[in-house]
Amino acid sequence: MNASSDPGSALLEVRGLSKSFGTLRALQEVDFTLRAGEIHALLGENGAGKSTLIKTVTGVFPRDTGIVRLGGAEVAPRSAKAAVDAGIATVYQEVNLLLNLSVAQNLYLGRQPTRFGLVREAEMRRRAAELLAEFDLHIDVAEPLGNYSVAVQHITAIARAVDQSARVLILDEPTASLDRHEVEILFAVMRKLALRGIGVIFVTHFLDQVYEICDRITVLRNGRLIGERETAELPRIELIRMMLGRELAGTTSERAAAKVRQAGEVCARFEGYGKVGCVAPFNLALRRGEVIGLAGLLGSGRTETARLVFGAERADSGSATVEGKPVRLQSPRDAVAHGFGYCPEERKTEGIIADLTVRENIVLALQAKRGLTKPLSRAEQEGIAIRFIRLLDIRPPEPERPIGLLSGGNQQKVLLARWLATAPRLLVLDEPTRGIDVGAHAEIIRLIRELCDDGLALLVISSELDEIVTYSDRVIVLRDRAHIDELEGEAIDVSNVLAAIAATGTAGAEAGQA
Amino acid sequence: MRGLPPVAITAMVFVAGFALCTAQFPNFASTRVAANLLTDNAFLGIVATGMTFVIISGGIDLSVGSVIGFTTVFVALAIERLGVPPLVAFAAILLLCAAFGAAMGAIIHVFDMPPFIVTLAGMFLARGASFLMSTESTPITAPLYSTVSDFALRLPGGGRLTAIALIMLAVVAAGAALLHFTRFGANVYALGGSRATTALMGIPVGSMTVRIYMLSSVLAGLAGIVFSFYTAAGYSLSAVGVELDSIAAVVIGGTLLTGGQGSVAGTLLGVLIQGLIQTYINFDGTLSSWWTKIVTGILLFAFIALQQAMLGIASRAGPRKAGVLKS
Amino acid sequence: MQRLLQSRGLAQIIALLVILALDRAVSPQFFDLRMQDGRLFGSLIDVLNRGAPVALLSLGMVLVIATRGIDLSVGAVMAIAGAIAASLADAHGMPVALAAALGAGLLCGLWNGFLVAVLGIQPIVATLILMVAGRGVAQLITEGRIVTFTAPDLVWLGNGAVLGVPAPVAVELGMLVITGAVVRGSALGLLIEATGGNARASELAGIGTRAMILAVYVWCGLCAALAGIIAAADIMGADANNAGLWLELDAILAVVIGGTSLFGGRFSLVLAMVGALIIQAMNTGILLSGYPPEFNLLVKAAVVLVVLLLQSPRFASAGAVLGRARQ
Amino acid sequence: AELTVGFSQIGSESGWRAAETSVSKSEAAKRKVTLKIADAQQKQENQIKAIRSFIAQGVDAIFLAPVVSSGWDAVLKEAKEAKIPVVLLDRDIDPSGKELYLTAVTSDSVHEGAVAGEWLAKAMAGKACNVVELQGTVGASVATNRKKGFDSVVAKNANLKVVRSQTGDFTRAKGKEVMESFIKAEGGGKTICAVYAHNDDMMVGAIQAMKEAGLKPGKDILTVSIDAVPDIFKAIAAGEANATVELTPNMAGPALDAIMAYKAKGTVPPKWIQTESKLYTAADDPQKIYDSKKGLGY
Ligand SMILES: Nc1ncnc2c1ncn2[C@@H]1O[C@H](COP(=O)(O)OP(=O)(O)OP(=O)(O)O)[C@@H](O)[C@H]1O
Ligand SMILES: Nc1ncnc2c1ncn2[C@@H]1O[C@H](COP(=O)(O)OP(=O)(O)OP(=O)(O)O)[C@@H](O)[C@H]1O
Ligand SMILES: [Mg+2]
Ligand SMILES: [Mg+2]
Repeated sequence: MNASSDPGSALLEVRGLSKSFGTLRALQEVDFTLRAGEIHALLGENGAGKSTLIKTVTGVFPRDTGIVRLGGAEVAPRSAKAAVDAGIATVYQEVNLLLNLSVAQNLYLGRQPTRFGLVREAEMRRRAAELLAEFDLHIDVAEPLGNYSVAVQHITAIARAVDQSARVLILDEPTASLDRHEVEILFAVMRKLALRGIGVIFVTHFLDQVYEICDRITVLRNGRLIGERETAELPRIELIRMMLGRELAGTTSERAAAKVRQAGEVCARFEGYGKVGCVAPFNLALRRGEVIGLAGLLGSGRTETARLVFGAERADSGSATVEGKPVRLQSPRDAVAHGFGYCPEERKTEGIIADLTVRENIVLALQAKRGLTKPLSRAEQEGIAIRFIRLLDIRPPEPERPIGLLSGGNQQKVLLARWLATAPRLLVLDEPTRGIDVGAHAEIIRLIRELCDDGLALLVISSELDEIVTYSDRVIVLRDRAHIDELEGEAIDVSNVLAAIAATGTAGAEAGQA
Repeated sequence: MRGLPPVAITAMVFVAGFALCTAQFPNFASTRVAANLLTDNAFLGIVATGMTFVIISGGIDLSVGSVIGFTTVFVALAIERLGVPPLVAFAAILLLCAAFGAAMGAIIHVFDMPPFIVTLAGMFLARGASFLMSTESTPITAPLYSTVSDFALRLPGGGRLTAIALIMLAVVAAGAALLHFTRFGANVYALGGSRATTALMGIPVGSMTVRIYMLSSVLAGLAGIVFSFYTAAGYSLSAVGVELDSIAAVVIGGTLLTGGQGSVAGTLLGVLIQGLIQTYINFDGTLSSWWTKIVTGILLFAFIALQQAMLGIASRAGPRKAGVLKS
Repeated sequence: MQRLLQSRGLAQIIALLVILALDRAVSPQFFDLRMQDGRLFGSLIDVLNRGAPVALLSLGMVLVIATRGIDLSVGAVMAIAGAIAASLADAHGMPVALAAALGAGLLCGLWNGFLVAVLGIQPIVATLILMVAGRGVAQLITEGRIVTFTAPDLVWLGNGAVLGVPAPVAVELGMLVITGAVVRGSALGLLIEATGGNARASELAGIGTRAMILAVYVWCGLCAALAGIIAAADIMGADANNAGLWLELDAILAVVIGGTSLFGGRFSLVLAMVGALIIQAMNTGILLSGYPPEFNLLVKAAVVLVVLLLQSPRFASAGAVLGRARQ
Repeated sequence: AELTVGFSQIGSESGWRAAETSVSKSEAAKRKVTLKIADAQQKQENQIKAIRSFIAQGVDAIFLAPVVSSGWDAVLKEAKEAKIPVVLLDRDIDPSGKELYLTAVTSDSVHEGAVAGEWLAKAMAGKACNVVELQGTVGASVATNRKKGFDSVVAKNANLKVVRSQTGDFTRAKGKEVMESFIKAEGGGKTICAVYAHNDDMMVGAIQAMKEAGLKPGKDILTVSIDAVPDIFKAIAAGEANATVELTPNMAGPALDAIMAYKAKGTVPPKWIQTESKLYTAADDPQKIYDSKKGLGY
């Protein structure tokens, strides 16, 4: 088990690393060894301490105890910059780069090519375009990064780190918002770097990806090291047991259609609904107890569809009815009043309110729905919060913790709880399982099923086709900001969805980047 | 380029305003008025340039007005009472200002305190220190002063492009180059985008913060020197409230107070728009003290509303960026 | 939560006690109290009494700041309300004067809220407009004079007493209770904190963020109007030129000393009040000390910095941070 | 031909200033002169801007009420080059600028302070007296000068002693607040024998503070202040104040006369037209003065 018994190849060694946040012991005596030229998976449940380990190693957080050796010499970087200077490049989990700067500036910030102290803008752009081309991304690098989708932003962050990585490259959940094609490209780049002798640490919740690319695996649980194994020698079931500390009940990837639900009546209907420059007019009927999946490439208009349905964008054509009555959805407030809910895709900027506690985040939508004059008492709030913390297994189970201090996966669960607390009739979930660990992933999918059984209508967006196929009763396929196809019942499977997406031939990834 | 559309809009607003003034007062459109606009607002243009950096980086500097006041008193006393050669006095005060700004930046960064409050304390401190030096207005009689104030490029039509106007234009040009074409400038924008992210990207946030406030204070000191040329005196109460004027100029110039966006050219336009409003009121000459305030407010509102409306139209005409929520 | 609140306010309470102790040191009779014409009399009462306008302002300001806004116009609104109350008091009686003054405050708040929430203008510029124009409006009402009045019930608001407690102090405490009841007794507090914490997310959670923003500016206008009425009642006259001049900065300072971040989110009404008291205790101490007035600003700067440094979470680890010379 | 005069006024920081503005307007109207008033909101830079814009507009003469004494040389030189005569109102500027203006219609604020001090010295007639002083805005030249004038008298009279001196910013509210703390600091006001305020507004506030502390202003504590605004006459009439030194708001009248004579006949006026600094006490029928001053825009 002690990999450092082969000292010649140990590139990055972490010994006895501990880190506490107040009373919370996020890391306890963790050891970790990265060899030169390997791709090493760092796995664990949400909140296991993966991101904390990374940030403590790179000096973003000061460590409590422990040592870090890089190539045999002890290092103690005190800031992200010092880590980069030492040869450790990192894509942090929550990093979105700087949306106000151009793509090129983001790639070269702090190391722009200069002449006489002036930045050589043209040269920088040329290099940026070349660098991104390696990732099969052909965009105008002079545009502000904020004009591009999350996927593009993530690739940019990765490209920057790859370009900087001298000895070690750390990627904290880089694939959470990438589609298959982009993941392929990323993996190719990672392999190339590993061949050059660079050590890569890879954090993900996609176990398939772990088995596809990683040489070895280190598992954390509750801030402790559980074990370090060769990937080839670790069966998947065993890995999951290491991560969760228990068996995972049932698997998630089989189609649940076996149990055919009878769809209820229509609870919300959209006719010719659309907005110029956003999504072409579409017809959509949502029935009680039915899950509708939206599938498509990045940028195909799924998020826009969700936002239109929820009133976050105002439709300029078509009509909407709820329970048969025509309604106007001018704002999210209207939508909430009609019993809609929406978990947005960008958790940090559009979902959580970082300073507020888990309790307050959970009751927020319910309170907004009830109105100002009917405040939930403290006891009611606590009751609701505790109920959902239990139901969704939010960790740590402390309602008074600011949500910003929770791990990403747990934040996602709190957002789900926020809407469940309003007992909605229609729930729109945009990438609900992004960044969520296997255990929680299974739970969320189980929840989605249960919610439907209780008569909720669901509209779910996910880039994971397996997942969509698993729970959807109907799948709507989008391309180029229009609804182009609809699959139902037995017709729903991954290859059919893929075929529909690619219906007019080679649209492929290029469509997403157009 | 970054920030260009708002600047173009601000420029159009300025031109429209100037045209309206000319329509009402025929001798408004003269080189004299135009040159006065530059000379009279020279010190404001210089501080506002520094303020642009601070605001784009997501901060604010309330101390600049007091620093100008302090500088005028310091320079006047050094030259008149102590007999220090003017240029030496200038060097000394600029160093002092640099240290002052660096201290504010360091406190902001190290103790993680809001810039608004730290620089507010700086404002009290600088003003208090100038009271301690002298509460009386001290005239400066050094020959350099009369040479500088006599120097001017004569323009056809009676306008005089004075030395201090030229200094201001040079500072604005240098500021624009620094902001838009150097690593330092890119880091300033980055800080305004997000401090935390900038730190994670390996930019030394602390030293950047120190340098930004240092720049602002040094430019305030330079503005103080220019102010002392303008009045040939040092006075502890000079430039009261200039911090608000310069913040307003920066913001009217299209820079977001939340940071991350803006330009020096816009700031210059913001300064000129404010100067235009004042000149208009002076030309009118019938306004009582209170109507002066009210009309200034109304014109400020008119400019901002016009700008807001044009920005709205511009963004509606342009391609819609998906997923961007208006807020 | 109970524990959290207490520990949150600890720094402020300690700062207040330390400043009161310093006051005692410069003025031995600081804690002496006696009754005078049915009214408590002593320096401690002065602190509460003189602090009333800023305390009232900070009650409104804290809500505005909690939504990530700022209101620079409160001083001007004070002047307007005072001017209206004073000009109507003798002719139309107290109820009309009071209603008109408060109504004006409400309108001012509505205007600010409209600019910020509906037109989307940045709060600092939006309220700068009223800061400039509002004082003009107030002077227009009084025509630059100090308008005096004798209506006894209005005068009572400044000089009267309730059970020995000076009326301004009673109003101040009453407003604290009312604001607390409105904000914490309804869901307003939570929704304001959410809006300030993340406006986009709050809107998507179904909160009418515009209505929230409008509401806080209106409340801020009301509080400012009340402060203006008390300031006028205190001197039995409306001094439109000077009433509330620069008090916006004191109010913002009080809010920040009270631990509310200028970046919005969590707020505390009580601690904002404590912040106002800290400022006034300092001012009263300066007046009692007998130092020449040239020192006032220096003392103020030092106290502000020290109080805020003590609160800084980084202060404890400052030594370590400095030692490591973090970037 | 009709004259156009540009008047760079300081602002409207006090009732006295408002009165000066409105008196100037009526004096100009009386003489059929067009008066363009630019209000500088208490800022020197705005006054300079205003003068420059008057030059650009080509007015016939410029009145300047300088907010400070220094810093006018450059802009006045421009006016001289443009051949526009300048008259200073209510305050003088540094001697270096003597050549640059036609005449100055001013009172002497050092003298005002001295008049106030002499009244107090006479009233005390050698008895020991602890004086508290309410200063104007720190740094304002009027405040500095009125302090200087008063201090010169105190220096000559060993029985007078200024025990406390703090700024009241020329306002009623601050005057009251500062007086409150003076009373507390001086044993409930028992050791104070007189208050000197740099303007009447602060004194009106101080009188309220004394009354609220159970003291009798005008009797327990003597008062002397400067400006002679109407409200202080009300207090004098009520026996709550003792003396005030007048600063006349009519500076523009003599200035206009001088300019019109200069324009019409080329008569060069004397370099300094000093206005009177008259002392008023209860002996001067304060009620009547109050009534006559009420309508002047104070
Ligand atoms: N800055 C912080 N302050 C306090 N607690 C923190 C902080 N950052 C993380 N934590 C806590 O430390 C624990 C570990 O979090 P970490 O982000 O390392 O988890 P993770 O393994 O990366 O999870 P995920 O897969 O969801 O990203 C969590 O319980 C989290 O709440
Ligand atoms: N690869 C890409 N290259 C360039 N632009 C892209 C790319 N992907 C998306 N975009 C742009 O980003 C914007 C946002 O797309 P958005 O993410 O909202 O679409 P989506 O269909 O919801 O996809 P997803 O939810 O999977 O991210 C779109 O305007 C699109 O044009
Ligand atoms: Mg993580
Ligand atoms: Mg999307």
